[in-house]
Amino acid sequence: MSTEEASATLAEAASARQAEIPFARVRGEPFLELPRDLYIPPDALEVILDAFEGPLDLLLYLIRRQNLDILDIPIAEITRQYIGYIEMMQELRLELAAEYLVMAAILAEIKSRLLLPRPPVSEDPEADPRAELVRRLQEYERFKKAAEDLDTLPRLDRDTALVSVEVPDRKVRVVPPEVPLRELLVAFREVLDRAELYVSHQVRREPLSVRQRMTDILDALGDGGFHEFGSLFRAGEGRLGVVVAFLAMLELAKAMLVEIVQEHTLGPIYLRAPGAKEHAA
Amino acid sequence: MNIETLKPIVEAALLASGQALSLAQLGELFDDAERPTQTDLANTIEALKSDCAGRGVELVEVASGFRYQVRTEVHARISRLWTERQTRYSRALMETLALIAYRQPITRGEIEAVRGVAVGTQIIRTLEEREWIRAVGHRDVPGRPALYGTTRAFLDYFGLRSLDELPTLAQLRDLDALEPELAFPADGAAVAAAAAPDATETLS
Amino acid sequence: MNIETLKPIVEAALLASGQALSLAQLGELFDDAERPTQTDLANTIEALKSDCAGRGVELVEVASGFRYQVRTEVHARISRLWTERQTRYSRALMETLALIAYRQPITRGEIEAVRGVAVGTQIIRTLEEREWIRAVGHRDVPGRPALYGTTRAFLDYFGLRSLDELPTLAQLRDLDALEPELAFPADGAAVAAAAAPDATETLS
Repeated sequence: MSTEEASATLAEAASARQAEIPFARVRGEPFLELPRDLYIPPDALEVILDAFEGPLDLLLYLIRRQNLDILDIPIAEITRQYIGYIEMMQELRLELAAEYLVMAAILAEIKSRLLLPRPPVSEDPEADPRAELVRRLQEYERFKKAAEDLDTLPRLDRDTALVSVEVPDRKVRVVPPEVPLRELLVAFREVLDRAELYVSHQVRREPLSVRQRMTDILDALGDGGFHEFGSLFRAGEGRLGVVVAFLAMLELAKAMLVEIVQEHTLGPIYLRAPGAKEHAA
Repeated sequence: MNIETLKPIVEAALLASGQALSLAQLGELFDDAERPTQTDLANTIEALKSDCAGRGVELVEVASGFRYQVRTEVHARISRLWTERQTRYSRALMETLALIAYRQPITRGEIEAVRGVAVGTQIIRTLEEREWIRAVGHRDVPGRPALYGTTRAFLDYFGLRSLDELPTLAQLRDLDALEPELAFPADGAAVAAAAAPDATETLS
Repeated sequence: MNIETLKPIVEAALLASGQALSLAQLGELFDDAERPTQTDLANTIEALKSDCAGRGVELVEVASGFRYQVRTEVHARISRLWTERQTRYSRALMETLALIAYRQPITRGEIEAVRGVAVGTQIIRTLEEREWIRAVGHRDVPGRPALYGTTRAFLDYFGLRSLDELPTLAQLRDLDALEPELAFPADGAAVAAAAAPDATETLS
């Protein structure tokens, strides 16, 4: 391929891929010191550089441009074209990604290995120096194609859009969080630790059944009326029920949360909320 | 452009824009050359309105234009779309609940005395709304502060038959050792009821 | 509940939610007592799909469920609604995305090895911001590079139900067919390179 061809090739590449950028735009003086017959405006070269996604992409272009099969790359020719292209870029002092130079070195190496006389018996399955390059080119090409395919899938924003309708008077239903019992216990332990109440309370077992009965009794007294002690437990609860209710009553009395009235010895005991007279409806 | 051609375009525009569109705004979707008249657009809207018969949405006119909206009748059926799950309760709330459970009947002031910080009204309200606590009386001191206790709903939620099934203070010290026996379900709540019978034996 | 009763509810739910809903999510709209079967819901969806014939929107299935969306033909007619939306992405970004989609989980280094050039941090960031990819782990090699995979949002965005629906990846041709160059004999040349099995053909 002559240099004119190369130049035409590159120009074509640039215009094909970046049609919106004018290829022939030249600023100021023409670059007469450029290689003979190889004038490409620097702007256009930058465009070409932008047009390729890297050395594999450029190589693929050079191969496809000549309708060559990847499996049948004329390494010598492709290397010549590729290196010519790279040198041109360097002469123009364009910022060239290092990967392009690495590829040039790889190509030169493959070419030199192909020119060397082959050992009489080669057991090396990778004997063809082109194999690795061909594998990489194929691998890159299939993902280049995959990217193009992906790009053609109908997608949101470009090809379709989500739709929605108004919901007048939208009411949000709030679901309260779930609480594992363990979380409650941990909270209690922490508050105890912090309050340093642990030690003093360790000594006696908390009579929680009494506490519960205290709550129940207070609840019953909420109506402001008198309640007979016998109504504070059920017969089915047995002696334990009576004892718990009695202890609860005494605890409440100690805390001045109930008033206890017994009109005569061994007579019925009545309870009511303190100050019920004043506050009862 | 006739109404049959306009219908899909106007329908899609109204559904996709996410807001009401006026006839003028609908007209701006088109190039000058093929812009339909206001009458054509109005007729298209009418046709689309009729198409909504029997469907879950309707096309209505509001101040800023036309929009699709969910029919009122259907709204109640789909209201669960907007369910907000609160993440978790604050530590202050959990401590308050724990103190009420273990120390009931107890006033807010007494909770604050143990915790060393104020208990927000919101915490008490949240616990009351959840029906886990209730005011069971008043302490006969100045201000007559409410005394709080836990409810049956509290026991049910945590899968307890009575408060006695809560671990003792001594057991609390070693919660981690307790856990395998208690077999607290990972997400607690209603499931705990199933585990409760076993737990009782250990605790009582 | 029969399909005719279900149709307005399912239609309104899909349109009101503004995003795809799965059959399970649709089922959750109902009380236990009247919850339709998955079959009933699927039949309702089919009926609603048919109802879209000739309209500006269609009902499609994507990874996270069913959604109404603007028909592609009509979308072009109403695109003036959104002047600012980004609809084009660079080749570098699309190639990176394709590699992540077909080869996940994959590291940035592995992507660079295939593409032959560095992958800019900005590209990964953009893909992550779009929530198309996410780091799914780390490869246990020096530096512990992140392994990337695609998300459900990626599938939804590209209108796919699963990775299986991605366009088929081109086959690698066997390097046995490598033509000799110069005086280089072809026997036994470069067989192994092709032997590396390509795992990506079957994406699950």
